[in-house]
Amino acid sequence: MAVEIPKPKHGFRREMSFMERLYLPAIFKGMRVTIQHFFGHRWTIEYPDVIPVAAPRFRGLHVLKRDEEGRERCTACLLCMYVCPANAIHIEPALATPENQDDYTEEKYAKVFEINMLRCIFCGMCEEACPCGSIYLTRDWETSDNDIDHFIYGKDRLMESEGSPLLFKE
Amino acid sequence: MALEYSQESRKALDSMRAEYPELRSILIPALKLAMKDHGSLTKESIELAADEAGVSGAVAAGVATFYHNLHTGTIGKHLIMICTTISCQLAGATDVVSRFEELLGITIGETTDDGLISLLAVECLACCGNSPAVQVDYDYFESFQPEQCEAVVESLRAGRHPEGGAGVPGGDPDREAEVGA
Amino acid sequence: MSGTRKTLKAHMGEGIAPVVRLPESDETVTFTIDGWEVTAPKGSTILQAALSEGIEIPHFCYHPGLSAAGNCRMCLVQVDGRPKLEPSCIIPAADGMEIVSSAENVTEARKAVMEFLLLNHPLDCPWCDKAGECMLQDNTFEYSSGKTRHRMVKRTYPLKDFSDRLMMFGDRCIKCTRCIRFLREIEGGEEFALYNRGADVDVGTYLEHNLSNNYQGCLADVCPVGSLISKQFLYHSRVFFLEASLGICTGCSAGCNLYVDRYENRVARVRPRPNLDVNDWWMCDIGRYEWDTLLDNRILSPRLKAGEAVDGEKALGTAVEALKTAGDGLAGIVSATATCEEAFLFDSMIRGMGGVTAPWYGPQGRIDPTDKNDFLHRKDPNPNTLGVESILENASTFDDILTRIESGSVTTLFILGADLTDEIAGKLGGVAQIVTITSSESPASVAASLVLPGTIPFEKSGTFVNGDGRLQRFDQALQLPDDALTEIGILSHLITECGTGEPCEDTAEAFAALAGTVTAFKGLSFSTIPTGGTLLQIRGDA
Amino acid sequence: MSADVYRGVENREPILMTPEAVEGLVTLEEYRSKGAGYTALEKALKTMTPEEVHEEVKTSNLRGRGGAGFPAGVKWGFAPKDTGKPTYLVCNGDEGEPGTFKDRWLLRQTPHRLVEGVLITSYAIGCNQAFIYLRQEFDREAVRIRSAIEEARESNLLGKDILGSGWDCEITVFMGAGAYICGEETALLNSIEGKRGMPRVRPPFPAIVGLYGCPTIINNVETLSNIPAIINNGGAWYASYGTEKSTGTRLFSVSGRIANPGVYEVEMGVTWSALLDDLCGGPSREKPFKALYPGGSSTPILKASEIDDVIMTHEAAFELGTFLGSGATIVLDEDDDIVDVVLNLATFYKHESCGQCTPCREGCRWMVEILQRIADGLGTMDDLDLLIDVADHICGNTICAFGDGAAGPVATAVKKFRSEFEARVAVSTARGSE
Repeated sequence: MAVEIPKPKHGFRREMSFMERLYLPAIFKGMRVTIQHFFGHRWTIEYPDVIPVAAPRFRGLHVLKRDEEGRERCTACLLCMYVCPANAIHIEPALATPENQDDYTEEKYAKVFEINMLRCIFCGMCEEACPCGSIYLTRDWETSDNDIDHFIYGKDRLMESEGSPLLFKE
Repeated sequence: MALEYSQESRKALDSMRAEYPELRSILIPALKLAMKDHGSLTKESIELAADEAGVSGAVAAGVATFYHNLHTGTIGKHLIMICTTISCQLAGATDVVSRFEELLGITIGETTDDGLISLLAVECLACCGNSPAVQVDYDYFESFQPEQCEAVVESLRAGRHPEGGAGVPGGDPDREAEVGA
Repeated sequence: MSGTRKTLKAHMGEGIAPVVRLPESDETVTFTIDGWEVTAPKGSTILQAALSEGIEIPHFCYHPGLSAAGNCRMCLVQVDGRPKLEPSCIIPAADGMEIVSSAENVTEARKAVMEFLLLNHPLDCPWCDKAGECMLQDNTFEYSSGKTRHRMVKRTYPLKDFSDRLMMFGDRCIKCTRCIRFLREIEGGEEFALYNRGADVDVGTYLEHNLSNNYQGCLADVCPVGSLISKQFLYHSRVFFLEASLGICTGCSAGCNLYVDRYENRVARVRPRPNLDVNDWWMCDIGRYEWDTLLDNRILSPRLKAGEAVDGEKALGTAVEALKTAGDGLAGIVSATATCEEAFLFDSMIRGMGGVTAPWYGPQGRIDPTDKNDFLHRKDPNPNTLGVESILENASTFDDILTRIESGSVTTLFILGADLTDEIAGKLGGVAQIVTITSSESPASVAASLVLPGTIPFEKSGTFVNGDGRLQRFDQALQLPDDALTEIGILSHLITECGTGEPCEDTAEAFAALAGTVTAFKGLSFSTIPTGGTLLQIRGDA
Repeated sequence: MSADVYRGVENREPILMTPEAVEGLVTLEEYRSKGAGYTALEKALKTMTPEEVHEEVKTSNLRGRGGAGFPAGVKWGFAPKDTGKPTYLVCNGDEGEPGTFKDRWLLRQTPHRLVEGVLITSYAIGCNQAFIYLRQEFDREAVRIRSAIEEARESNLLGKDILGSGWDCEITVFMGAGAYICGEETALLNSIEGKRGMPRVRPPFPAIVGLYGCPTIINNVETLSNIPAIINNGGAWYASYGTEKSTGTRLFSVSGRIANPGVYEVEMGVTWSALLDDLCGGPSREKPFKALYPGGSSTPILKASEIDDVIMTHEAAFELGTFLGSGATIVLDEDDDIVDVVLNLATFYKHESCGQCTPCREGCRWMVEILQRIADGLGTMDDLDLLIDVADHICGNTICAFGDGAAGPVATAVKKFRSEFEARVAVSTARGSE
């Protein structure tokens, strides 16, 4: 048995009424919505006089964590570098010497750890890939600078300062 | 300075060479003689034995660390070896060990400061019938009681072989002196 | 039997069976593994037969190039319903044998072996250089239960430094003794041994001797885990970043087959590519670690005299001019390090313009007379001596050309790849035009009136004929900049401009021209040369 | 040797522990005058072909006394004769199995008998150089063997043209350096070759590729000491001792909680109680027997109740899931703590593992860790199952029998005396909940 399929009615256009052709009621209707927002919650803020607070799971600038004993967690496994879709991470690993071994959790450490914040898309995949709980994306988002070179963040800016409280727990 | 074998050991090694189809077989005797001549097996004495047996130093060291009677650590002039395996332990080897430790002031595996006596816990000495068994310089002391420890230590300190060992009854006393290799 | 065969994909890629040397025998045996029928020469072990057919039986201590030790106990299989599991690396295959490698008792035993191996293995895959090509990792993934019931402290060893090429992370060692067997059976020295016994077994040189042999890189290769690590590659990159291309070592005339592993258009390392006719599974340290001497004093742009830069178009024009005006005074020197195609194009260019070509085998001083031919390394430092010789069949000798230069009858000299000595370069004063195509500075480039930058072997493809007369192909590993030309590009341009031959777009076309002219290469084409190479009918120096 | 050694062959002449041997047949003169010295060698060399000697030993069905109990005559037959390489005989005197001390007795009391046995066997298998491997601790025994060899050489019983037969044979005494594993035959060969005493993989078997790559026959001291008597009296005479499959007599080394420990020669097929109660005088501490290791510490343990009427043969032991091994009987009584005993043995095996195969190397260490934990009162019930699991994973998965020897006794002890292990664990659980 053949089933009749209802056909869509293309090109149908209703003739507008007089009131509609005046447009005024529609304008007032729209203005009402706009004016309502004058009195509601204010969504914009006066940055930089007012610093907004990012959402708890906001992904901002990176931090490299230390462990409980103040050693760098990063073992320079290069997994973040591998997974980074924007190719923003550059790491040069090195073998720890007996003299500086105490600063690192393992015998391999990152001599150079750089993130190019201009390339970074803050996707957080480095954070996910990190097997050592070293790299985290903080809620800090202020990156603006006058010098383009400053957007390449080295270990000096990424590494959590020694003795600072652990911001995150694993 | 490179080490050398004593003349006696060299003679023993030379006569040994003919006994085996392959030179390498004299490695273990060579290590023992090196130990006899120069105390415990240091890197130099291992290499001495390695050259003798025509193997590399690494291989000789591998052999030296495998057999527990080839000592690579410090070792005393006299060895007191106490069997601590099951039959002897049941018969009270632990008491003998602690008595020796007390007398010598060292623990198992250590050597006295004067380098005279080493105290070793060893595995079954095939003397389970008359346990506990103690070997002093490879002479068996069977059914060894803690009370005997003092006499053994005293005679070793006095430079005598302690009495009461099994020795070899009826054996030639001159030949017995040769044991070791 | 239905279903798909389980192949050794972890290391070798889907469908590529690992290289196994089966015993030579006219008789064959046929047996089954999990119902699959396998035929192998008589005398093969079960594991050899299985691997050569691409059937995976997990293993650690077995290496196809070494004797079987049977100590890892990973390759245990059920043989003919015997009460105990048997190590497949030891048991010779016999006709009608029924091997079970997937039954529950076998997988159970493998899980147990994996658990034992991992008891004391550190969890340091994230920073271990072997991660990605580690047999322990692969077999753990495939065959372990994924859990451990061990609650005690792991055993540790200090880091060991054996030489400036090799170091050891003892914690990772699984005591398979592959390294010891490699040194004993292949290299011939016994620099490594096992120490102590039982759970304290350790591997090393013990007497704190440094390793001094020429095959230390192979030790890092044979290590199934990340215990022996090549210092050159230590923390250089991660293996899963690398892309491999097929290469040939240019260190000597042995022509060892290579994988050139690159990372972002840089060579990260070279490692041997198994070829049972040439280098088995091995390569020497000179080839492995000293390839970077190719990069020393690199010439990157054309120039007229030292320091007098010139742009490429103009440089090529000058070279064409030199060729056209040379007349009788034209001579060419081609190094035995050049590929067959380059040598052929160069020779046909010089001969087409009426000159003569001579081969250059490098100054005698470069060959260390104390250098012995060991099992891989050859005295002849040129990768393509036989190739160049067979292509320049009716050519002159170098001494002959030198005599002509000294008599002043050579006005234009073309040099391809040859470095010459200071002494010889000093004699070139009388030659009006010297055009050198080379990749690095040498007396020949200093003496040249025009230098055209050449490429290093990683930057081009081509063929070499090794000391046994085996023609082997290699692929381009690194990308050149868009405006750069390989030697073939330069020579092809010159030939076309001079009107003496057809242009060659790439190596394959150059090879086709070569195969059409030189007898020894007849009937071959670049794309069909097998990866293992093919023997040419020319004399070998073996 | 002390006097507490008894012979115990019921109603028949003992073969090895004759009264003269117990007194000592040390010198050649003693052996000749009191022990029918070298008559068997003379008989073999002068009246028999090697094949006849071999046949006689096959008839006797003499089984190896080293532990595996493999028929010696069959073993000799494995050595190929026409390889063009020399054949070697190795006498295994690396008696290291905890509880075994019979070989030491034989070496001390009857060194010449061993030399004679070695010579006859060498003649039978066509060997011109035999090795006697002794553990280093048998230093004084080596003196006896060496002097016996010297005496034999002086009397033309050894060396060139022995007794005018035109046959040469040399005996070399090789001293070990302290490794239990060298009692394993292929490890022993490696040790003679100056290598680490690590067992070799089989195939090839040592009978085909053995010492220095040549065919090699390896026999235990006791096995070879039986040969002279077999040749003198015939294989059928020897087979008349014991049962059909386990012929002859055996030396049992009895130790532990027993009134009269020592070496006993017992006809095969006698019950355990005849040995332990009648000959050895029962328990030493007036406590009933609890358990025993029937053939050395590497054989699975038996409960005292299991052996009531069981006879001592290889077959009967196999039915109980254990082995006669080297004939070393270690007896435990009710007061002995099985956990401590097993820990002691596991520590021994951990120390003696050669470290070659993965399961044995790692497993022995792990077992000690678990047992130590249990003994220290830190164990859990899961540890008991884990222990059995680890032991089972070692068993049968190693190159040599060491793995089985190390793991089997642990697993059986936990299975058979689980309540005692659980009691130890319960202590820790109770302590944990306090």
